[in-house]
Amino acid sequence: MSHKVVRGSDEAIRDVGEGATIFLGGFGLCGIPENLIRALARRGTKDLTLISNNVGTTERGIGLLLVARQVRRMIASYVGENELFERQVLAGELELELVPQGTLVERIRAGGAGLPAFYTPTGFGTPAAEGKETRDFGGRGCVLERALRADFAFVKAHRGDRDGNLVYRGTARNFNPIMATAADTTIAEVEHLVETGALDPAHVHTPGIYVDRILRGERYDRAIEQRADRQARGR
Amino acid sequence: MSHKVVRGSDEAIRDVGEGATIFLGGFGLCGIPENLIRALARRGTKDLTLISNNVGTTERGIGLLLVARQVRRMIASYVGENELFERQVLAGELELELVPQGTLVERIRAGGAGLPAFYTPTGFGTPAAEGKETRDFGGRGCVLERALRADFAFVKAHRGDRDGNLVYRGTARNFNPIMATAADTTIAEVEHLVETGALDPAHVHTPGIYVDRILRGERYDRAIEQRADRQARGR
Amino acid sequence: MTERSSRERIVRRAAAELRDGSYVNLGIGLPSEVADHVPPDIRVIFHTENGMLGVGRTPPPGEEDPDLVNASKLPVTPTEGCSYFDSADSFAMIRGGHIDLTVLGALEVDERGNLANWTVPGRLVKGMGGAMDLVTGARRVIVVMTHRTRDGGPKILRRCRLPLTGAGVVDRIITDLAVIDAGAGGLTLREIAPGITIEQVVDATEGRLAIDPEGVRPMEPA
Amino acid sequence: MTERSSRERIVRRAAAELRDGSYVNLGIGLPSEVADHVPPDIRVIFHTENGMLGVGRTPPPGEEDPDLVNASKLPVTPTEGCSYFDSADSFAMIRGGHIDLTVLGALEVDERGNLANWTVPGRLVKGMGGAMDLVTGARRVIVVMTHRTRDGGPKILRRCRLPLTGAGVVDRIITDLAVIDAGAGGLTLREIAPGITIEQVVDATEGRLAIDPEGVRPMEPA
Repeated sequence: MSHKVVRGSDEAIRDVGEGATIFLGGFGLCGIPENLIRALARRGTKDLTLISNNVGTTERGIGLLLVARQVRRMIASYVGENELFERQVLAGELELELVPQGTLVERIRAGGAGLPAFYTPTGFGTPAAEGKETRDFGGRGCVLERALRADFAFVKAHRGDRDGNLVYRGTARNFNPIMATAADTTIAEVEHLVETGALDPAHVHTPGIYVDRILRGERYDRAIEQRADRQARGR
Repeated sequence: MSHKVVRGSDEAIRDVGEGATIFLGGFGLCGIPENLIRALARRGTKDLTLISNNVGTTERGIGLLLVARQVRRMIASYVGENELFERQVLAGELELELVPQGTLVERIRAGGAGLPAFYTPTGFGTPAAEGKETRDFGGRGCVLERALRADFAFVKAHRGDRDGNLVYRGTARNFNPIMATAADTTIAEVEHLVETGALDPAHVHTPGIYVDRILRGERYDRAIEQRADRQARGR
Repeated sequence: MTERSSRERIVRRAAAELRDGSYVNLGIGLPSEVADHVPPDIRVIFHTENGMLGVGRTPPPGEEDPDLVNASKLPVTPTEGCSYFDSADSFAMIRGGHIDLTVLGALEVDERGNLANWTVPGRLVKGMGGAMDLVTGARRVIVVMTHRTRDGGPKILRRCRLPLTGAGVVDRIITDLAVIDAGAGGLTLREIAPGITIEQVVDATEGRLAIDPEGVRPMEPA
Repeated sequence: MTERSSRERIVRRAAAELRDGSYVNLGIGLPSEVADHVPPDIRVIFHTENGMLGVGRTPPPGEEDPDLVNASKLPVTPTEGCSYFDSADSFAMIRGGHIDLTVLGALEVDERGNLANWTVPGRLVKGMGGAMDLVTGARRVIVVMTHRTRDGGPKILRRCRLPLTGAGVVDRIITDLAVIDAGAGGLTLREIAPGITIEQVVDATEGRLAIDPEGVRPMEPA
């Protein structure tokens, strides 16, 4: 089983090809797989479809891949914090699909859970339902939403063992455990790589069955995207 | 918030009326809300619809309610361990709806998650799909399954705090956290009732938002339903 | 009235909607300030859709934890009894009707309780984030906003002109001028701010307003 | 051949299907015995659908933990690297194609890979438990059973007569007489047990059998 452990982020993404579809965990800059993203920027792989709740800032996270023009298409729920992204969308260099956040994560869960589609009341009567089947359940309009899968999931956890069991910290959990279930290949970077047996089995958040490769991340910036006092932003 | 804590199992189920629909957590006898079940047997409430993965044995768990003929209808995935149940079904005293286990728990999850229905490949082409809509997704036949809710959920956890946050132990988790999300009133019995703040927030399995009432269970038999050596059964 | 005192009036009035033991999600911006005005005798548990119940205050400078932020990406602190969970569980909680109250900002609200707060076509779409789920799932949806646009135009309309966030989702609107309920019967004026007349509210509102049959009360705390 | 040695042949042959690092769910009864024959040089992680990965052996008498059982309700032990989860997560794992292999018993299997193993109409229905999910979701489904009924009748049929557990789900059938693959082209005989002829297998089978074009091999371990 120790064949899941890879030496570093460059080795971990060795087979990510042009045009790949990739889930990227994290909410804003919290809990993003920053080492895998940097490796992908180094590798320079183009024409990517990225699925992530946000797009990061210009300097960090997915922003690095936008600067290098490696992204063709983005599926997200909120992209309001990145001016470069705005310019690329307006210039037609980048396709954008916006999905309500709860629908986005539920579509990914469905992809991992073998459910092809589900009905949700979210977005009924709004542009989020445009072009989609709708149906009434108990007097409530609902939208048919499809499962979402990807070629790769890049996730970040606080601790992980050699079997791929993962434990997240605080709100850095967010999309990571769900995305880990719904890709053909899931790559987890962790701050602390521990021996199998070191994690409490009752408190494993992502069982190792979902993780194909695991590595200790080379560097964690521990960046905070926003501060109450905007003057202090961008340390 | 301390108004969630109730003194005992009789007080906890004070408003369960005739004809109520109740989720009962547990798998076999593992992780069942045994004190709440005993209270319901004492109360003698009739005409119940019970939703539980199994039906317990003749002497323990739901079996107590069957003996007292309090149950009108049962939704379960496997009922093969209870001879009394068999006789009651054959005599027409009890309605039985069998649902594939994964579909059962997913229907309950949908009920708690505000999703009215979903498509699943499970059961397609089998009696489990009879009378249900089916649809092809990517060449695979799927069945439309509806969300399931109940008036009450009785769940059992290992530890719980006064806000209703719950932590389960081992495989006693099973259906409990899912059922806790999908009832109008969720009642949790715990082996250890602790002060709010005593549980690690990263390892709460059921957030208190789902729990309306919590109590320390009066007595735990710690029964094991089956043993490798059948001679030893029924200690 | 200054903009600052307008905002504070709205926020304090919204805080009066909080109930002991309730689970509440506050939107970005003005709604987030409601957390600073929780009445001292009650306990409210704040939810943030990125995966936390029991959100605490902003940490002092230098004590921020990058693994602990709210949906605005601002650093927060834990409280006793808090819990963390993933985004699927968080939105199951929202969509499943477990959040007692959400307070959000709006660009437009209309007579049908429709809400528009996520996009202005022609300008760049920033995305709806979790707003569509929140207005669909929360048991009670309160909109807080200034009664009029910066140009003095109405924001409470007969029909929303902007793309909707949710259809028929708003329960109550709290502005610097008034408290208005939305429901099956349309809009009903419940309260007015000190020094404001019913006529002034009606003039500032495009949507048709019924007057509370039990009488319009003063908006408190003023 | 005794019943005991028949069972052991089936179980040992099924154990030869286990792959290092794979995640495997074993059904109740005969399939559960496969766990006792894991080759010494590989590590297999066993899943039980009531919510555990990394299921260990039966505990010694007196050391059973009532909070730690498998899907047969039998007490089990934890292993290093094991984890517990709820039933929704467990079946998401199953239905989502994350279990590499499931080994189950059967009443009938047919040429289309249909499987019937949960009910006999007229007798009481005991319920399908998790079997329908497992045969639908696991990447590979292996049926282990005696080749014939106790009365000597065939169990591998042209078409199943009993209500199905899953349609077109079986990949391989391992019996006391043979190893047979099910697929788009129907049933193919791959291996036969020592002392058994192809003709004997064909006679004991109602479904039409193609013979492996690369030759029928001896079933090992014998």
